[in-house]
Amino acid sequence: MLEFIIGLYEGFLANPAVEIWQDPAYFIQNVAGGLMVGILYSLVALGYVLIYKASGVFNFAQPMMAIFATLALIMFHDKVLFPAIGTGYGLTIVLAIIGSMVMMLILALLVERLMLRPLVNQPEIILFMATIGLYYFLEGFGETMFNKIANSPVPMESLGMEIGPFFVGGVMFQKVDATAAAVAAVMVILLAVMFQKTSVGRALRAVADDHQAALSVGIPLSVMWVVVWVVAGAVALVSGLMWGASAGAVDFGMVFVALKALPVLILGGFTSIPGVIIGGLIIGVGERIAEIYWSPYLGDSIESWFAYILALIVLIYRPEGLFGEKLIERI
Amino acid sequence: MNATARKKANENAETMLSVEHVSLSFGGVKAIRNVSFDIRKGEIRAIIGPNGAGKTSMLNVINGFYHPQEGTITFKGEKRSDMRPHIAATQGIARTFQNVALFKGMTTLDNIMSGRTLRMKRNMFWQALYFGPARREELEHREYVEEVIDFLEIQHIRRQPVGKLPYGLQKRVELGRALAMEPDLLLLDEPMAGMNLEEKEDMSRFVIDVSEEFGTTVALIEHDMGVVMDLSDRVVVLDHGVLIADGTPDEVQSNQDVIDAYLGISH
Amino acid sequence: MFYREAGQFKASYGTDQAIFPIAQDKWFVLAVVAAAYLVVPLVANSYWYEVILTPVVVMSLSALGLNVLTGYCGQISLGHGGFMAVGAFAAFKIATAFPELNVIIVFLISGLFAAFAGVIFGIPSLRIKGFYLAVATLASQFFFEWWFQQVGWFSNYAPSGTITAPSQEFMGVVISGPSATGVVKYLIGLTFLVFFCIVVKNLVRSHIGRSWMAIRDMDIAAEIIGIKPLQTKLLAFAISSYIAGVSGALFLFLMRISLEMEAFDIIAISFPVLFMVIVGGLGSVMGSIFGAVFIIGTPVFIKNFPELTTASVILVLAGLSVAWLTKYGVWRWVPLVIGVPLAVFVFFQKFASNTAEHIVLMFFGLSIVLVLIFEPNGLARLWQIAKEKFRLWPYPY
Amino acid sequence: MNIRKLGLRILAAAFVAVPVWEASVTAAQADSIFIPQASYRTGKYSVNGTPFANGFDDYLAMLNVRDGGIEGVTIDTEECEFGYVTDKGVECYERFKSKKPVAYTPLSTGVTYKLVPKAAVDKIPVLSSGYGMSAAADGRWFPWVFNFPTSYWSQASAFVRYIGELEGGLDKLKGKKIGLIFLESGYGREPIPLLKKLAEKYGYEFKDYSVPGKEMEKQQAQWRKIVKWKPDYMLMWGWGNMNRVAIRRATEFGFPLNKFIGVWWSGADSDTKPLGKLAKGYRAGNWHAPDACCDVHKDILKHVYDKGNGHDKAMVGQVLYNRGVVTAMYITEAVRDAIKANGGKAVNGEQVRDAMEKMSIDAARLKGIGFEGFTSPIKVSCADHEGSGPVVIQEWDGEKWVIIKRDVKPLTDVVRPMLEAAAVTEGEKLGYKKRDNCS
Repeated sequence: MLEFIIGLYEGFLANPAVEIWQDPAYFIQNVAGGLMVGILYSLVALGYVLIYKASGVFNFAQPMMAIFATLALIMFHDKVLFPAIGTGYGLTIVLAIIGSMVMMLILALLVERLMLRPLVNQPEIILFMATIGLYYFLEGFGETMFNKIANSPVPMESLGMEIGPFFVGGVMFQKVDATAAAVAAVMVILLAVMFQKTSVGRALRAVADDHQAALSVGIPLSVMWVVVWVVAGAVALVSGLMWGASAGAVDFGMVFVALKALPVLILGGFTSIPGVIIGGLIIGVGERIAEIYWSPYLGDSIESWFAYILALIVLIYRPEGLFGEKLIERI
Repeated sequence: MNATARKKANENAETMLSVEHVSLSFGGVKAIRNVSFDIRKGEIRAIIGPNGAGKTSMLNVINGFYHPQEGTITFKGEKRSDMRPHIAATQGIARTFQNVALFKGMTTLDNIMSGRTLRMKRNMFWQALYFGPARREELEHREYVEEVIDFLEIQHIRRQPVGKLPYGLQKRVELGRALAMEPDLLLLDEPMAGMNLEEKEDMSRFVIDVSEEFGTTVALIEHDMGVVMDLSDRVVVLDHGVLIADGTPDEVQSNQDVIDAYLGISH
Repeated sequence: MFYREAGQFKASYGTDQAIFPIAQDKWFVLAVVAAAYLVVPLVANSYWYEVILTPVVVMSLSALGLNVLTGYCGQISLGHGGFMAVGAFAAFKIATAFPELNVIIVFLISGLFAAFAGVIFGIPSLRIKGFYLAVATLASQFFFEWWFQQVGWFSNYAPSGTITAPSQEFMGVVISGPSATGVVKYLIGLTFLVFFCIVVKNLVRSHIGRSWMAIRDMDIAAEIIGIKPLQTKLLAFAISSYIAGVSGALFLFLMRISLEMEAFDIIAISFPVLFMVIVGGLGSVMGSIFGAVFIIGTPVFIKNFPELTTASVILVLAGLSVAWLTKYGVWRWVPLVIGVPLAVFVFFQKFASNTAEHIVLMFFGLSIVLVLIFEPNGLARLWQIAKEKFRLWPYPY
Repeated sequence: MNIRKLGLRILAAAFVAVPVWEASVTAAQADSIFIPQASYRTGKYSVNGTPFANGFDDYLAMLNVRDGGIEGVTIDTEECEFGYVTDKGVECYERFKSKKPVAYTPLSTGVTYKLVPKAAVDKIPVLSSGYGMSAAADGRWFPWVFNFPTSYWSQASAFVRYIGELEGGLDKLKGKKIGLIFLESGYGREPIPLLKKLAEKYGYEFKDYSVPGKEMEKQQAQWRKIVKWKPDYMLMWGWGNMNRVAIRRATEFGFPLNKFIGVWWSGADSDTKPLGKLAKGYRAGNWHAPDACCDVHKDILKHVYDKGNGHDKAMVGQVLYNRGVVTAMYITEAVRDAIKANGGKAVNGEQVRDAMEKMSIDAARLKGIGFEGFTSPIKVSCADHEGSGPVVIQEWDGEKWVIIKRDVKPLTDVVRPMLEAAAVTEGEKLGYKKRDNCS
């Protein structure tokens, strides 16, 4: 028993501390790397938050939307990669982005009309299940449509992105990651401005608070839903592009990244945009540090579950997440 | 037994519950400030006051749902300042809610049967087999529940899911669930809110019958002053979390503070 | 005609509290169970055993377990695959450590380990609710996935981490392992399913089940009538994971024979089982079985008849459009004029295998959305409505 | 009875009729042989599965057009999509079973494990070329399962031999560091015991780094650790997009790609093509040509694509396309042997199995069937179902795969005893007895 406790102490505290002390540069490298991955998590989680805020739907199909939007962009833009098949349309990048967004708009319209509207006032779990249905549908539909271009690289040059490392004070960063961080920052600022300053944003906040009340003051609920699904589609496109750039190509395996966005989501609180950013950074750094310093004691690849346990422990202390609104139970 | 006779009988009855110097606040908002009163065994005690007076908060404190920052509550001689609702239930406190808090997915019968949970002892292995003692126990309790159903005259909705019942019936089912617990103290939070005259009369009758037939002590919150004056033995008046009057209906009715509070004269 | 309850009077509360208060229901269910035992083994071939019957039986049991937790106690769980894995690996370890122990007993014991795991991971449910809890249950899923892969002891140090159900004979019949026949495996699974259906049905009509449903419908009110939230939820977690554990053991011993941890993946198990519960009907024992039949059966059906399915969907869509376009006079028939030849054309196509699979995915997704839209209470509710109709037949009301 | 009810009844009847219908189809086709194809053109590994399925199907189609089948017996084939999901793979096997297939290629390790016990009962030989259960190499324990030309263990040992050659001899491995990055799964863990054993023998240091299936897209933590350890060589047992991301991370973290060698499931066009020049220098194992090198490709183009059939011309000659072709060739050659041995009629699974056990394809025969320069000769025996074939090392030159080293032989002296020991364990798990008619 004593040995076990000593083992715990050494494995979790003493050895990592010694290691960090001996090689602080390595520690800083890892923290920086974790932050970069965290930003990417936040981008994915952002899409969930938007839709949940405005329609109370936990949209499980968000990652599929990301893949869908990104592959659509590649399909519209690319013509060099598969000339023999002639899939690509070879449009300029701006037109390709517009094309991709038009597809997301059509998707949003269809989802609103055929799925959300008939399911209005159903419990959240039912809506959640419906989005899993949507997930399967998009998977089948997307695979039929983009069969030939799955696993294509993101058009980096057209988007003005570069590959390669750069150094800040001896710490190595990847240019792709830095771009992603910058884009994420811009997205968050844009969304904050949109929510706080525009009339659409005010309407969305009203809808988020109470569907019925929003309807009664004349806010067109269905229009708002379409708007928010399109905005979420834009976030999906950006996150898909960033992950694709980081991983080298876009393919259907990317849905697993989205599973990691879930602990980010509950850590930050389902409804808070700053929450998911902070949550993403915490998860990104936390799981990296755990993987590097605790895996000698616990075993390899603890990062596959660490984020969830971390979120679980935080939730036990704050059941509504770090930034979520505290619910006062009334009877 | 008529009302006056009952009052006489109660005057010397022992105290069942006493609330002493209770204060409760949420963040900066003070819901209850230094309130003390008592409830005697067998009486019908009303708690009245304008909206936001802290009546429901008071009931929540009594059955352990809210934890007061100051003060103590003594129930059947046991003093406590902090407890969980299910412990209050084991001690014999039952209640109903302002907005009906029934189990919407279950039938009337199951809702009332669920009031018997505390009295059912057979463990899950017997239950899994539904055999022998477990079955016998279930049937015994069913019999009691049927008595409650008969008493409340809701036989016809026995098998219906309560979510689909009209409001008045839901209130009755909720009362039934509380009665099924065979409580010593029954807390009723606006049992007649939103009812028409006929339903109110029915409900008043049930409350009086509960008190007389089952001997249950009742504390109720009600807005309809007529009902309160007819039903209750003693009345507590709260306003902005402060106790402003405590006494028989007649005493309270003539209290100047009470009249001011109801007419909205600022202090 | 035959479905009338008139004339059946209950003389005691005992008969009124029976599982099937209506005699026809009882006889119907008994007939179905008898057919499952007697008729199915006479007609089924190995395709049916391997692809439909055994999976349906095992996954129904798993869905029944999740239904206890999610349907009756209202706690959403996405970590069901993790608890099944605990059962499977426990059964494997016990069966290889004590080869002479009857596997039926092994299955029942292995459930206890899963129940223990369920209780541990159920503790946070006291404070965490709704989706927060759903995501938190993923922690158990991913932790077990990692643990069973990482620790070689669980797979008896097989280099590939693959575990194989050992063979065992009982009264001259091979009841487990690679050489057990389809019919034996199916019958064992069916017996477990029937047994646990009865157990769960008995539990949910007792005070334990009422406590679960009370917690599900309104946890605050439940606490006020004296139900202890933590104990009630943990009991639900324990029983749910116990059944999950047993079904996990059956999954290994009857369905897969040999598997690695990936078989209990969230995509492979946890989501489909949640589907079964929701599509079948939350809070319904029968619903768990309906859900399993639907979720396992639909893709198999579409895969066997992709052209037929597509053609019928086109026809249905065309028909719906006609109804929808009533105000356009003669023009409303346009969808049908296009749809019928298209459907006929599609019917005589031969789809490529991957096209068929894409159709499976799309229709599967669509059918889930449709079921949710048209009957959010699940297939079990449809079954009840059908019974209602049949009871009144031939009168509409 | 209204139309809706009629429709429902027809559906119900059809559903019940599945097995009956399958059986009737079988009865109609007695004068051809049935080679089923499980394929995964969908799902998360579709990028890998599609070229393989194309190659397999094209080769069979070409044989039917060019030679009218095998020795005049028409090849009947059908694809079954399983999306790399084990349950669906089993469904495919059960669907095909009634049509009496002469051999079965499960195409996933999960399905292979599930089919190993079934194959013997149903008398269908299972060929898992380059994947599946290593222990099946011992034919004395697993008469119905084949994994020639080479098992994972043989391949891993060939990599060690190759690294030794690069360093100037196996004895120079002492003190070197060799790491393995692998997909956290049964498949990924497979080479670890062997590499550990060789580490003892040759004195190199060995460490492994697992990548869980859901973390494939990241891998930063693993590569951070790898770079810190500073290995001389890295091996990879990856699959799907893990390969691409691993190569990408290796470049990001500055690990030299020409010291990074992947298993043959980590060396496909789809792994490197999206990275283009970035992946230049990355190496991978293989057992056949990585390009449209040979006569068989010309025949496929001529007899299939030029007639407007076929799947996707751009894929002809890709690494996994060729793997599909070579796997199909193993089966058709075994069938050819079986037909010859049984007097030129359609054959059954049992006869094909016997032929597989005696299969020997030498250079001349390869040339005769258009596979000269495509793959190495192969010889299978009753005891040796693996063949211990040599491994080819290929390198990505920025645009295409080129072979840089041929005929790297496995370290059979170490591998074979381990394979035989594993066969005992695996065989006993299934309750098998060792055959003694293999001498």
